[in-house]
Amino acid sequence: MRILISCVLLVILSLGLVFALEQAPFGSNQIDNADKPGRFYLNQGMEKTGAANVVTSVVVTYRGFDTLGEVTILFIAAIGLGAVFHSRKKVKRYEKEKQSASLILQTGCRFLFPLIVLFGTYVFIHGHLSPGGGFQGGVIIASAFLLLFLGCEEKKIPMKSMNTVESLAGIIFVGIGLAGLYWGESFLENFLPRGMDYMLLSGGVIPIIYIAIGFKVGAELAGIVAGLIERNP
Amino acid sequence: MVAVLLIIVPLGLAFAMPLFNFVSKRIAAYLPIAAMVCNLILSILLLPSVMENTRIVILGGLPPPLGIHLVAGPLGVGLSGLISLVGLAVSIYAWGYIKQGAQDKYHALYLLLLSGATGAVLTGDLFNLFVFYEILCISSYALVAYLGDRNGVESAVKYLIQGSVGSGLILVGIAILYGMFGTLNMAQIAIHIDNVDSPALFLALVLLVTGFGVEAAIFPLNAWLPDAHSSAPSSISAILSGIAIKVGIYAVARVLFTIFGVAVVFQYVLLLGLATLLIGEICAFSQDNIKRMLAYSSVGQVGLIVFAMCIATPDGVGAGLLQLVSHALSKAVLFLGVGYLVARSGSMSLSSLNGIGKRMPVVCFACVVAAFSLVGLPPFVGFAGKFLIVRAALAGKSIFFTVLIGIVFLATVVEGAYFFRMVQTLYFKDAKRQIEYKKVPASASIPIMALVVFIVALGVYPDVLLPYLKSAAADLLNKAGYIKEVLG
Amino acid sequence: MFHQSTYFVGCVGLMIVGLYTMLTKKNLIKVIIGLSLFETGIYLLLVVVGYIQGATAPIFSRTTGSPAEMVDPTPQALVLTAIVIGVAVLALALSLTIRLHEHYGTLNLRKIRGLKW
Amino acid sequence: MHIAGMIAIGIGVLFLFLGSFGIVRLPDVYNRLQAGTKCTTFGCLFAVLGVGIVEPAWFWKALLVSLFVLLTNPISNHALGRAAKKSGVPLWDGSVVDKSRDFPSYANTEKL
Repeated sequence: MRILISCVLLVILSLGLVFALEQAPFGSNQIDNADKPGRFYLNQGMEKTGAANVVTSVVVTYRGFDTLGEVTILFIAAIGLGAVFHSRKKVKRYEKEKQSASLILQTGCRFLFPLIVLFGTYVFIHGHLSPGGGFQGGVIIASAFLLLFLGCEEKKIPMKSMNTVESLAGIIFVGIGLAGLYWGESFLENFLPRGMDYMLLSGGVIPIIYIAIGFKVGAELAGIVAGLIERNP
Repeated sequence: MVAVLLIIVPLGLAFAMPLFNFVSKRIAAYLPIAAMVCNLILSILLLPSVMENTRIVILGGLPPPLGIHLVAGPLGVGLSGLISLVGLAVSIYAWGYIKQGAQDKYHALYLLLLSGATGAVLTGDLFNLFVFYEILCISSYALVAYLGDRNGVESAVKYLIQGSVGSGLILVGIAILYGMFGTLNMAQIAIHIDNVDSPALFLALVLLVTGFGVEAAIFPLNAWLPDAHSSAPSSISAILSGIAIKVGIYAVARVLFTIFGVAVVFQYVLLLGLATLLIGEICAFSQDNIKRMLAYSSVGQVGLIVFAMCIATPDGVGAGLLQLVSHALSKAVLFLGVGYLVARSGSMSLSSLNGIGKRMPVVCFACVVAAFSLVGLPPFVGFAGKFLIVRAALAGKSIFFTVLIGIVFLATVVEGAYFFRMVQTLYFKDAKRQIEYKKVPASASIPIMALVVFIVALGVYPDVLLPYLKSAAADLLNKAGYIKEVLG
Repeated sequence: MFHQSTYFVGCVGLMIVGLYTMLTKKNLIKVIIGLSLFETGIYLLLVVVGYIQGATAPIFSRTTGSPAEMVDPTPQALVLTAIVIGVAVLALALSLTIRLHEHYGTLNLRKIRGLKW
Repeated sequence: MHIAGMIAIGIGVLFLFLGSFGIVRLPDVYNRLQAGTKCTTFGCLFAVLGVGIVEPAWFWKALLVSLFVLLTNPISNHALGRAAKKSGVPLWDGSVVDKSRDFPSYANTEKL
């Protein structure tokens, strides 16, 4: 009965969605209009910000406030996880059966950990030139920590310094925004010179913000992973 | 330009919370108070100037149709003032009330919740509205489960699942609107929307209203509310009932009035609001658990506010906004007061509160004042709100509205019945067992009494608020004016 | 290559599969998987909305790059934001699930009825 | 050059298909791991290298990618298989040999 009702509901919803979407004039013909934001970003984004990756310039400057909110949401998830788990009793069930990882896994993890961190750093430093950016690089770094949790259990993650990094990166993001308000005209304005095209030092504040985001996301996701693992970090 | 600080100050303090913890663990509780005082002062300073003309705050260095911008109009700044007022009271209360769990995390989440609410009422960009709405929602999911007890976690799971389906639907709506118009600026969408007639538009409207309606708890999307509001810590219940629902209503109103502005839909939403009112009040009447009763009463009040707003005349919207203010103040007082009543008596059932009024006179007096204000007795602010709603509804002299107002009166009678039952329990029943009552700390009684003073003062002199309400209603209803102010 | 509605059918299909999973499954973990599927469908929809037939990614390089042949960058930025929000919700949902399992010893939603639904 | 690259990609795709087919058809965890790792490692290697050959500018990057696939895929497979064995997942009835009995650390995992 439950299944029948939900099927009927969903069929109605999907038919409605598909019919409505079919008739809507989507995509190409809309963006051709020059006063549309998308076209403006494509035509002028590169000259204004100096970032070769237009998506990055949209994410960090034009829609930078969204990105601030997005970083905040990850921060909320990390704190919320800590708050929800705070009153939890320590789980003892798995302790006695726990065995350390095999030599192959440990060696592999030790070998791969710096390489993955290096790759993550590459991704977020080159966010304004190539596909990638702070979030993607941060996630890659967090995956390195996940590997460390899985492979080398004896290595403790310094959660206190992680929290410091997270907090400092957040403050730097907000601080750059306020600096834009002070030296420029609006919050999160790109007040630094745009630099040489296609070089690492281009795009004004974009690389700085992306480095801050990379550190913040990496620390937060590592904290989330540490929280979700049964063992108390 | 200053309006951006309303969002940035709480956000920055929340980011800095771990650093302050290294200095001292005790600082965490003071940060929300500091942020809210700052916000309150800023809002009050901004309000007179934005009354004259709306300020557009550019973000990221691009003018409105291209970048994100904040709209510091009378409605946005007024609501942010309300948020910081209630937020200040609740944060002072929480300073003494929250004694267990990770307190620094509580205060950080609380700050983020308030900054999300402030951002949502100020922003002028559809996707940015979604982002701040999500900040509000996600921090409230975490806060509902803050104590980690059975009911809290369970209701947080329910809230999370319903809320995230809702936000998914909002995102689909935004995708459709972006696909059709190639912009996310609410004013620009509003310009283009009049020229297009397409079923996709109707779909987008339904999706957006449904999505934001989950937070606003409009029937039939209110299943999460009684559980979440009754299982959360009382300070969080107060902020959820007082602020979070209001942001949902604001978002629904913004979508309905400013973006779409289609008069055909108002009647359906009005009927939905009426259904919400009736269902909320009737369910509240049948509750024995006092926090659940208050939560259902919130559902009913939301219905009333939605009803008033969907009359869609300046008077109606203004009355709805006054009722919104009244409900935010009264329900905050009720939840805050009941928090200590429940903590002292050790149970949430009404019968355990028999005769508690003689033991805890201050808190109970405040609860009674707030309850009377919600029922709509003079000289409290609730009376002014309900009176204006009735006047606005009867202004058109249509039989339809006369019948509807009859139903509203019926709901008010039900509401009065259970609130008087509460008053009777508090004062006129003998306590079954004697409990040692400790004194309520000043950190609780001062904010409660301050809010009570507001309830009474605004009830006696509602004229103070009326010009603000008028321009806020114009801000919401005057689509052409909004577009002109944003796009120049 | 395809008519644009083909893409929409794919996105809507994913969303519907996710919603169906959420509505009918009893296990909370499966409900969360359904939520994740639903959100994935939405991300695809957002990307499709900004797609232009035959256009490339909006990244300039020394050799290529004419703005006329690029897709709209805004939906891609939106998808980035939406994905991060989805991840945050997912993390919180899983943590709540762990706590719920500690309290009830089961994840069957028909058995978790401490409060009235 | 183009044709050689395409052939390499074709071989890779064929092995990837066989690997996924094996995951569906083989009887137990250990056999499926075999299909899921050996075939996909080999297939991935050829597909990535083929891309590198078709597009010579990417050759060194493709080589690096294939190197990492070669490094990580067996490690993860080993970890999965070991975890399965440690937590007592039984072998298929038709299994011929079980060398793990010779090692003391796997001794008391059968009864779980």
